[in-house]
Amino acid sequence: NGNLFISPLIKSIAQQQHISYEELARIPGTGKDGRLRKSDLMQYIEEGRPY
Amino acid sequence: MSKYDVIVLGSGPGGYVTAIRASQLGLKTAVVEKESLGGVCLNWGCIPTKALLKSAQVFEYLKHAEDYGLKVENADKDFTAVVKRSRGVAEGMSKGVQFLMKKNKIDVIEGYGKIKPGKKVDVDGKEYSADHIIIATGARSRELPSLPQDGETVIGYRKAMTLEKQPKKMIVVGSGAIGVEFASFYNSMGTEVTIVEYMPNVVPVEDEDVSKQFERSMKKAGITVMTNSSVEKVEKTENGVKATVKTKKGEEVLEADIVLSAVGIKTNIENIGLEDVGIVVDSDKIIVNDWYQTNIPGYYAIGDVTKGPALAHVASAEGITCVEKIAGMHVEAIDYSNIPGCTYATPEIASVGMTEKQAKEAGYELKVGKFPFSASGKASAAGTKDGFVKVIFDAKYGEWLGCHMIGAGVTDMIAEAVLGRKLETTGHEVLKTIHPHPTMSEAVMEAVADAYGEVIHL
Amino acid sequence: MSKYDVIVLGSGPGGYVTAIRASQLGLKTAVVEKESLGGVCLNWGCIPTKALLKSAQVFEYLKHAEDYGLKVENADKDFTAVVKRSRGVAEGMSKGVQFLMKKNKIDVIEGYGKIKPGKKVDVDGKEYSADHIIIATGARSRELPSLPQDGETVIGYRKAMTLEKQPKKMIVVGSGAIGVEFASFYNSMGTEVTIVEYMPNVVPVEDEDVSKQFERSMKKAGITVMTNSSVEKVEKTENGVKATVKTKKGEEVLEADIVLSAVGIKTNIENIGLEDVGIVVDSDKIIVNDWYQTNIPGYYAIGDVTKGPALAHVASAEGITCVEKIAGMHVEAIDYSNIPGCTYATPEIASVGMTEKQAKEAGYELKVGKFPFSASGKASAAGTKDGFVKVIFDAKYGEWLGCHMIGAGVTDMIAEAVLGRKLETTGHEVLKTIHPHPTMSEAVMEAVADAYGEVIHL
Ligand SMILES: Cc1cc2nc3c(=O)[nH]c(=O)nc-3n(C[C@H](O)[C@H](O)[C@H](O)COP(=O)(O)OP(=O)(O)OC[C@H]3O[C@@H](n4cnc5c(N)ncnc54)[C@H](O)[C@@H]3O)c2cc1C
Ligand SMILES: Cc1cc2nc3c(=O)[nH]c(=O)nc-3n(C[C@H](O)[C@H](O)[C@H](O)COP(=O)(O)OP(=O)(O)OC[C@H]3O[C@@H](n4cnc5c(N)ncnc54)[C@H](O)[C@@H]3O)c2cc1C
Repeated sequence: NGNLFISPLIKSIAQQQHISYEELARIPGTGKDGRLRKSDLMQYIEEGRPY
Repeated sequence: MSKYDVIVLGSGPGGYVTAIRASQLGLKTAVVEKESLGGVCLNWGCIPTKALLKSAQVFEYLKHAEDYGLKVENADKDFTAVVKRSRGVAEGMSKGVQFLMKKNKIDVIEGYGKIKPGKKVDVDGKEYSADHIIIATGARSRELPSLPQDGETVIGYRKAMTLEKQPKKMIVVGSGAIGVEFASFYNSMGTEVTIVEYMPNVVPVEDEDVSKQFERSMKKAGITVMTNSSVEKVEKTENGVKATVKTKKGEEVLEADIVLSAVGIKTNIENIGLEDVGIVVDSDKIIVNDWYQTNIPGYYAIGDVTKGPALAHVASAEGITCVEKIAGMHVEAIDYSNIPGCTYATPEIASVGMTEKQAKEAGYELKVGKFPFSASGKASAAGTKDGFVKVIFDAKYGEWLGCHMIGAGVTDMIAEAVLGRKLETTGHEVLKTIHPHPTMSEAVMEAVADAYGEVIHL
Repeated sequence: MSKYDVIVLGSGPGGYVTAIRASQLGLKTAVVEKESLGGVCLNWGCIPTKALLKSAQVFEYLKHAEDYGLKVENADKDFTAVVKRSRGVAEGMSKGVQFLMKKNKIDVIEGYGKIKPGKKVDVDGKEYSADHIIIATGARSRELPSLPQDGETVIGYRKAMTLEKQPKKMIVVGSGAIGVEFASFYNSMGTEVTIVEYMPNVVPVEDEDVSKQFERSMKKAGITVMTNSSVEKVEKTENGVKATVKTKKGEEVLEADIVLSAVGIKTNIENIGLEDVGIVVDSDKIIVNDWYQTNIPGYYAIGDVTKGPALAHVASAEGITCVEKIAGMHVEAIDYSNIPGCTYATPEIASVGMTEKQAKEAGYELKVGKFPFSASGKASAAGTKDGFVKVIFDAKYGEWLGCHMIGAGVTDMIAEAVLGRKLETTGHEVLKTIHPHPTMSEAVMEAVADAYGEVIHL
């Protein structure tokens, strides 16, 4: 997931949850062209940050 | 027997849009329609009502011409001409769909369609087959047992937009979008209108602040509003009707020329072959998955006939999603939490996302902001100071949970919030998006600023 | 001598908004103003012109009442009342600023201000000092040497919005936003209007398609449009003026009651102490950096007096950015490529980002889409089918390079594009954002669909 677009909301969540850019890049995105969505990130956090 | 890739049953904004998209994607497509092309929306819904409401808006300008430094004498409406204009607009749109069908090489099969097992559709005895059959038969006005429609004294929306004579007194039962749009229209035309709403608030799906403001505006415009009330009984009298209304304070009897029943819709699922094919329904809606597939492979359903909000833009989006999936495209499922709803009364209402109450109930801690048009320069210049924009953010991450607008032109302003939410904005970006001055849209930016304690013009 | 954290020179939409934000951030703030609070925008610009244009819009409805099934007799304007209404709106807004100043505990210093070295401001002989001095003295109507304004036969915008008698014939020189807004207003009122524009296209900063459509609409409305033309000479006659216009085909002599010069603005930088302090200007604009700091520490400049588009919302945004930086906040610099511009004539124009020509010249490969309101259901219902939405995308990455709108209500619709661009959307997300039906805003979605070869209603 190299070509990562981070929406403002993702950025806000990541900052507060102390999730780095590198970590974000490992999360599979379900949006168009693999775009990371809030739901992907929230699910990832709920699952205990597996990646 | 003609064979298609896709047959769509019904040509409403669900059906005809689906057919066009299917054809664009290279699928051989037919659409079956028993009445006029365009469905409820173009012929008996969205479009003709907006034409009526435009006449009402212009009539309001005539009545208030002096406020703008203008002079008129004997401003009046010609009710028949107003209705005729609306019918003309609807006919024009329906012809437009006809043109689009031809242009996209879609076969229009006129007649009553019924699905059959083996992916077949019967239209008045003739059989057609297709790999994919999409049911888009829509809905009609719902009848309450206590309020049977006789089409004369108790009417549904079709009759309400084609009355030959303007009623002097009208009772509108139900204050959803359709009910209040008609109430607004007839009130502008000079009919004495009473709204009877079962719930504690008018436009009950909207945010409470919006409901309250809307009720105030309606009352100011001269409409009588009865909430927490229900029509128990309607009796014909010599000149009209006598309606018995149960209110919190007891029973009241109202007299009127006509009662408009606007209490929701009933899907068109009878007698279209669902049982033959074995398609599962749940309390009058066809059950589908994210891609609008029914339980029987090859059969799909979209629009009013399925769950989800009964709105034209939803029907269209569902149809597009359905055929893009059929065509093998990578598609995202529709996000039903991000669908705007609009009411085109005076004032207009537009909203998307959660109401404040819903957001609280969902457990969010909130940042709520509100900006009244009375503080807007553009609203002052235009003389449209009623209403406000209200925004709701999650205090923790800044997510834009909901946006609620009431006022002039807000139905064209809500798209900003829908796109912003789609793009997962936080309040910050909206606040730092430079909105043009002087516009009503500045109120969005200011409402966000208010939520963050940075509002300028309050 | 009073000492402040911030003194703002000038109370236009730059100055007063800056002062409010400064005060919100805990800074002790004063604003110096020699005339009415609110600057050009509230008193002589954005607001009063929009009030005039609203009267014009309503007057158009009166004239076309029959199209909506309505009847009027003797529809007429009362020119004096129209102007009076506009002045009333402006006064109301100026009072509003007064209220905001008080509410935010901002000192209003009345009088002519001049900056002095040592971070001081002199107001009619009294001295004030501050840690930060922000110059927001704005601009005035520019005078061409060939077109000196005598305030009677050759006038600027101030006079144009306060004429006591409506001219029968008027020449408007310059077809930027201000020029065409007045042309549109006076034409609606019944004045015979000729526009003289030096460039090949009217509203020359807009996309060419928009210019063309706008010219067509103006001509249809009865305005005479002369492009590639310039006024060489104006002579007073007994009843008005005789203007010599140079066109591509030679000279033409026009007669009129009055000439409105709307050829841009001239900044108010004279005699405010810039030279004393040593602040650098470049061709009449004060030079500033991203944070609106001049070359002299402690002195800032924002709004019309600096480079960048001379627009109220830009002035406000610059001021907010300037004081947030002063207050030590983390601020992003304003993105000048994402500022919407609006023209409130009939039809309205709104745009943001690059024109098609600019985008091509910048070397992009483009995907361009266009959706005319003639194909919009809402526009049909409302009787506002003139105009279109045009969108420009980078074919490679999908970036939304520009959005250009012309038609009814588009000034309230452009915010969607500004926010979308701010959030770095591609066409895909806009296309998949469900726009409410039936609205004018659907045209944005459809224009994007057109760019991607997926348009439904064309
Ligand atoms: C008064 C009113 C105002 C409204 N205003 C708005 C609005 O402003 N905005 C909005 O979004 N929504 C509005 N709606 C709702 C909107 O009209 C519907 O959501 C929309 O029309 C649903 O589209 P559809 O394609 O699912 O079905 P429909 O539009 O109901 O179309 C179904 C079509 O199928 C045909 N059909 C049914 N059965 C058969 C059969 N067996 N064989 C052949 N043809 C068949 C019907 O004749 C019809 O043409 C309004 C509705 C009403 C009643
Ligand atoms: C007819 C017209 C229509 C317009 N319409 C629009 C529109 O629709 N949208 C839009 O965005 N823009 C519009 N504009 C442009 C807009 O008005 C300006 O961009 C905006 O007013 C600039 O704000 P400002 O604060 O920089 O300066 P100004 O608004 O010019 O304010 C400067 C203030 O400083 C005061 N001042 C100047 N020198 C001194 C001094 N030495 N001491 C004390 N006070 C001083 C002046 O009296 C004035 O009040 C319009 C302009 C005109 C002329």
